[in-house]
Amino acid sequence: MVLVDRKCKIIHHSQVGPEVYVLGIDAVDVAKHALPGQFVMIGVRGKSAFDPLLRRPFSIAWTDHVKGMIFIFYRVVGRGTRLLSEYMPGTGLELLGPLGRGFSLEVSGRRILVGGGLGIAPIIFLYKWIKASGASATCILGARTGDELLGALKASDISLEDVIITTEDGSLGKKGLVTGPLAKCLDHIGGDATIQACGPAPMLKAVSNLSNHKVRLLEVSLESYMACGIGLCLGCAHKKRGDSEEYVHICKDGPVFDARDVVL
Amino acid sequence: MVLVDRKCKIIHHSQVGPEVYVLGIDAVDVAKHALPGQFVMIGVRGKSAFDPLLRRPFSIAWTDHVKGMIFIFYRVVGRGTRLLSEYMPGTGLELLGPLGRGFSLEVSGRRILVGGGLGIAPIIFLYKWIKASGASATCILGARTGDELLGALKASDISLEDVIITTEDGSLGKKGLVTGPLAKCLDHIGGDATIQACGPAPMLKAVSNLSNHKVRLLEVSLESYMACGIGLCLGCAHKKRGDSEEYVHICKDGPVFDARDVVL
Amino acid sequence: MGEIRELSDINLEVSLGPIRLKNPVMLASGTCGYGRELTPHLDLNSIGAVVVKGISLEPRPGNPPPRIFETPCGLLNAIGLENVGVKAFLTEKLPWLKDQGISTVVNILGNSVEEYKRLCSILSEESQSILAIEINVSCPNVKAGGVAFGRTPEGTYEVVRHVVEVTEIPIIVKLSPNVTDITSIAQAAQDAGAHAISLINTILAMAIDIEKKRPLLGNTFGGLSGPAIKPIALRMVWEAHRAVDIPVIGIGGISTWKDAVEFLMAGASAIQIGTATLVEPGSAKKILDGLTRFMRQKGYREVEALWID
Amino acid sequence: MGEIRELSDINLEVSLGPIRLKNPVMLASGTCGYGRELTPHLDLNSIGAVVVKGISLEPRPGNPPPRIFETPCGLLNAIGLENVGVKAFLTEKLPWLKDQGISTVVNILGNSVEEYKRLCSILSEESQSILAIEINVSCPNVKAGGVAFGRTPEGTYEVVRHVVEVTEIPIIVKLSPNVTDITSIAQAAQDAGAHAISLINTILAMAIDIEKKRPLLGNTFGGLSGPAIKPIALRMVWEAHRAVDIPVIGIGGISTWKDAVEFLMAGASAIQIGTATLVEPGSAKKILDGLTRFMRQKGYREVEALWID
Ligand SMILES: Cc1cc2nc3c(=O)[nH]c(=O)nc-3n(C[C@H](O)[C@H](O)[C@H](O)COP(=O)(O)OP(=O)(O)OC[C@H]3O[C@@H](n4cnc5c(N)ncnc54)[C@H](O)[C@@H]3O)c2cc1C
Ligand SMILES: Cc1cc2nc3c(=O)[nH]c(=O)nc-3n(C[C@H](O)[C@H](O)[C@H](O)COP(=O)(O)OP(=O)(O)OC[C@H]3O[C@@H](n4cnc5c(N)ncnc54)[C@H](O)[C@@H]3O)c2cc1C
Ligand SMILES: Cc1cc2nc3c(=O)[nH]c(=O)nc-3n(C[C@H](O)[C@H](O)[C@H](O)COP(=O)(O)O)c2cc1C
Ligand SMILES: Cc1cc2nc3c(=O)[nH]c(=O)nc-3n(C[C@H](O)[C@H](O)[C@H](O)COP(=O)(O)O)c2cc1C
Ligand code: FES
Ligand code: FES
Repeated sequence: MVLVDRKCKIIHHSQVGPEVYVLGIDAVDVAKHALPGQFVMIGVRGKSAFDPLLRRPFSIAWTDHVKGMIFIFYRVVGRGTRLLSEYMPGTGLELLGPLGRGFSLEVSGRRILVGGGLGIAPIIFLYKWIKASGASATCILGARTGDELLGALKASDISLEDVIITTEDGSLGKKGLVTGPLAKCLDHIGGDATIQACGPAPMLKAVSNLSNHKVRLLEVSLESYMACGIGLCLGCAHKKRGDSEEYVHICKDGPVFDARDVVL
Repeated sequence: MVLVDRKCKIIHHSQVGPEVYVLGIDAVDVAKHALPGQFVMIGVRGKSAFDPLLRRPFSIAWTDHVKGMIFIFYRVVGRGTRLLSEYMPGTGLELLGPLGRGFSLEVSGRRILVGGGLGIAPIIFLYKWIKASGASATCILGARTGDELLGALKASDISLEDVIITTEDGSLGKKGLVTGPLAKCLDHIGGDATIQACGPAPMLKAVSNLSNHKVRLLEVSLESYMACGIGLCLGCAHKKRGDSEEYVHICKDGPVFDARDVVL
Repeated sequence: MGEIRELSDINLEVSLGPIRLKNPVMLASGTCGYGRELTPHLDLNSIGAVVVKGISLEPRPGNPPPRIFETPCGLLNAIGLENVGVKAFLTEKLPWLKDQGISTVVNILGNSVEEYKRLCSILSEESQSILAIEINVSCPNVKAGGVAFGRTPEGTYEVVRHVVEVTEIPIIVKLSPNVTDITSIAQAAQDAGAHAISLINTILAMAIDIEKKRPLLGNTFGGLSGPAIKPIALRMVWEAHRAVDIPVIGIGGISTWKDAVEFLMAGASAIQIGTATLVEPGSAKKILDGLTRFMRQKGYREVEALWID
Repeated sequence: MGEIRELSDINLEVSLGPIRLKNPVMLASGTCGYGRELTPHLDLNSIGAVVVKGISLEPRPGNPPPRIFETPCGLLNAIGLENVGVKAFLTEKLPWLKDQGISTVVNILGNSVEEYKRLCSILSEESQSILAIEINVSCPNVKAGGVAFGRTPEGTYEVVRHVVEVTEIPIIVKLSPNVTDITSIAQAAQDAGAHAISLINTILAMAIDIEKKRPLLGNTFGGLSGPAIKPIALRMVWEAHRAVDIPVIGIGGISTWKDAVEFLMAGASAIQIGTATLVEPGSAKKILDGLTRFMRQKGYREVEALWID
């Protein structure tokens, strides 16, 4: 297991949509060992400041083995991501990763990937991985507006033709939510399919409701506040499915879970 | 009284010596109204961070009325100045100023200015002011090494010939402390001279000891930790001379004081 | 929640018992001088009230420097309650506040119950110009061997019971956070007849100068304020509000309008801005504006509608 | 002061009563798991000791999420003392620590004196592999209506007196900072026979989600840690050291070697690193290295030479 904790340089940093950025970081060993669904913890504070205190978790959106880089997509939502958006290429960021357990890579039967919002990041990584291995998958990506998706797809070199796109305002692809195309897909398949999904909680719940009993496996990537990202603090608890009061820890047991194991 | 509190842009930022920087800020109204010896409080933290919490006080080193800019010299000594040193031109900094009571501008008789370390900043402003008004003054500037002074003098457009320079290592000007040339000066003058000085506490004390009874007026610019810079917190207390336990407040009553009024 | 229904008829006025404020944003004692120093930066008539620097019977020189030091997201201070004394306050400071029509709360401190009583009697002569008296009970109680009145329910009760007897001016009791159980102190203040309580004062703390190998502040100990203490202050406000019926004024690390909303939701009826004013003198106005916008957008018609039950 | 006289013969070993540490840097409970999770980042044999996550008699699931939230320079947590229980600890966690030869301190918690006693008895079976037991007295005392043992001298005394009777393993009492007077609590621990005290545990605090209008943490209240609380913790360590004769372990917001030096100068004999490890898992080593360098440069030959008298 390779696990890096060091300062890594920003090589590429650009805005790809409203408040959405792509960040390319020089981290050859992370690039080499990262698996789809894994994440990194990134320090966002200035060199000699203590605030914001915690590192922020971001999914790896893809890696570039040749350049030895990893890429993440992020949206500016609060203090940390705002600070992050201001760093220039050349700046060093504290990087810890790759972390967590990613998506199942070998699956039998048909495969459907679903990503919503910034949840497209690990789905893009997974999709690229599958394609590179010569396999195939249906990939459904959703966003509120086309703006949010276009730049991200371009940056990650994914052709609009290869994926199914939905936008809430209909400005790109089909108007509506990812569950629309997903429902259609599910009508046409047998029970031996796998769905692998990442996105906001309501989306994951909807995907789970839709696919109930219709697929062999639904894997979902979850989020929670994290302090350490490596199993030290037990802060990232998420309720297990079942009657007993038990928790999984997203950073260590996940972030990707079999949907049957966790409450959505 | 003009008093600005707003975000102002960095126009110029460069290193002029070991850990010493010159910063040029776009602040036309401050430039217009600032007087030698006054200072500004500058916010050093990132946009959405709370740390470092307090603004930092810096003397105005000179102003440029045409460009509407003020300049400061600073040395990287801790967290705040380190952060400051990383900001690029174009960045906005919270600026509050001009603040405090500066040096006496009209003085009769001979005039000697003494600046040591980064205490050269307000002395340079004062020197430029005097020259611009057609008057004259002897200006003694000291530093540990020539490196520390050369860049600063160049940046502020002061000719090496016009001032007396001392360095502790002898790499520029006379080897030794500012008190060397000052003592010589004092030997040749009557009692109607004024000394105006800024520098580390031991230097001010030495200057005061030397000039005791020999000059009409010794003005010193003092430093202390400051929270507000405008008289709200009473944090910047400095002991008054005399037996009673009384304090002046450096930000409001100073930073420039008649040396007879304060304990050095 | 997410919906936006702009309201033009929101009411920002609050009543703290007999104390009426045009809005819930006040300036905390010791961080706004005697008001005047702030005028280039803030229209003092636009905010709820100004709590002036703590006043004692006699002028006090304050502590030897260093008096302040920055800590992570915090400010450590040991000003030592430097102030001009009540006489000079009444002749030199209050008239200006009165002329400007500024809602003025006078913060007071003493080393004995007697001192608090005398201060209140003296201030009563100007009861027309004083909106309320805020009792700082974090000061050393000379009789009790230097332990602050505010660190025991008994000490708090003792001071408050006596001052309410000698003045008609409404009394706010400012609580010390350096206690095991803030609720018992809050109750003591209420039982003794306080009209409102405000909390928190600074938290006892220190810093060490490792080069000089000695405490950094001239006074060894200081009080911690600023964003660092906000989560602690918020918890105490939440607890105190649930323990008493009198209004609670929330103080401690409020730097943004969001912080102000948190304190009001915790059960405060008003808030005070302290360290934020030192860092940015116009903070109070920004906070008031942000709070107003938030209440409009979310459809909160009055301040106490923000309370979490 | 300024002079530099590199020493090669400095002694970093410290004795906390019967507890010997190769150096004064320990990892704080709840921030280093059961040790193993940290091994990719830190050589656990290079530091003084590892204090494992608090252990109770039975496994505990912990609190509902959210359990953690960032505050200015601080971390708010309400993990709810999730742990595997003492049985699983002894069979699944301790053997690894023992195999590696890691100096292990076991942090324990209970809701009654009886629980603390039973825990200590059970741990005594492994007294060879346990350097010390650290008693977390910040837990609710079921008998005293939920008020933590550690918030009164009596409660503290009660727990400690009983546990020292049932075990030969040295006892460290970890003090709660949520008290009026830390010195009386420290003295109670000493009087009851504690071998050392450690402080501070987290400070009771909270945050509110203003969009949802409810407390942010699943548990309403949480404990504040991190750089924000350092000045408070330092003050309490200073006070406690001056109140007792037993060794003091300093905890609270230590993030840099300079912070560590401050605590040691305040009178701590050792320190624990908590939140800093969460932010940067290798922190303890950096702090130890910085401390060592500082002691060399300044000519401090042993840790307690740093104390300010
Ligand atoms: C495994 C994982 C992968 C993620 N991948 C991505 C990604 O690829 N792209 C992306 O834009 N975002 C991703 N997120 C969410 C991202 O971590 C948050 O948007 C980010 O932490 C917000 O930080 P902030 O300082 O801007 O927000 P603030 O709200 O100011 O942050 C305050 C605190 O809350 C935490 N926080 C706030 N929102 C979230 C959230 N949604 N999840 C976890 N912690 C949060 C922050 O980390 C911080 O500790 C991921 C989260 C997890 C757990
Ligand atoms: C009126 C005045 C004018 C000054 N002019 C200049 C100048 O022109 N150029 C220059 O380089 N420096 C000047 N200083 C000193 C400058 O303010 C400090 O070097 C700076 O604040 C250090 O900040 P820091 O965060 O890097 O240091 P840190 O040590 O990390 O700062 C911690 C805290 O201590 C305060 N502090 C530390 N050193 C000083 C100091 N010497 N004086 C006041 N506060 C201090 C900081 O402001 C901050 O609040 C001046 C100080 C005053 C009071
Ligand atoms: C420099 C300074 C001076 C203070 N002086 C007083 C005072 O005289 N009387 C008082 O009751 N509180 C005083 N306080 C406490 C503040 O009023 C306030 O309770 C505390 O700082 C917490 O709020 P904050 O975090 O917003 O600053 C002072 C605080 C600071 C920072
Ligand atoms: C996530 C988390 C979990 C903690 N769990 C425990 C615990 O189980 N037992 C205990 O005594 N202290 C626990 N603590 C308190 C720490 O050991 C330490 O006393 C406190 O965090 C202050 O130190 P710091 O500021 O360096 O983190 C925990 C702290 C954190 C942040
Ligand atoms: S984030 Fe710390 S255990 Fe998961
Ligand atoms: S710095 Fe606040 S009064 Fe001078």
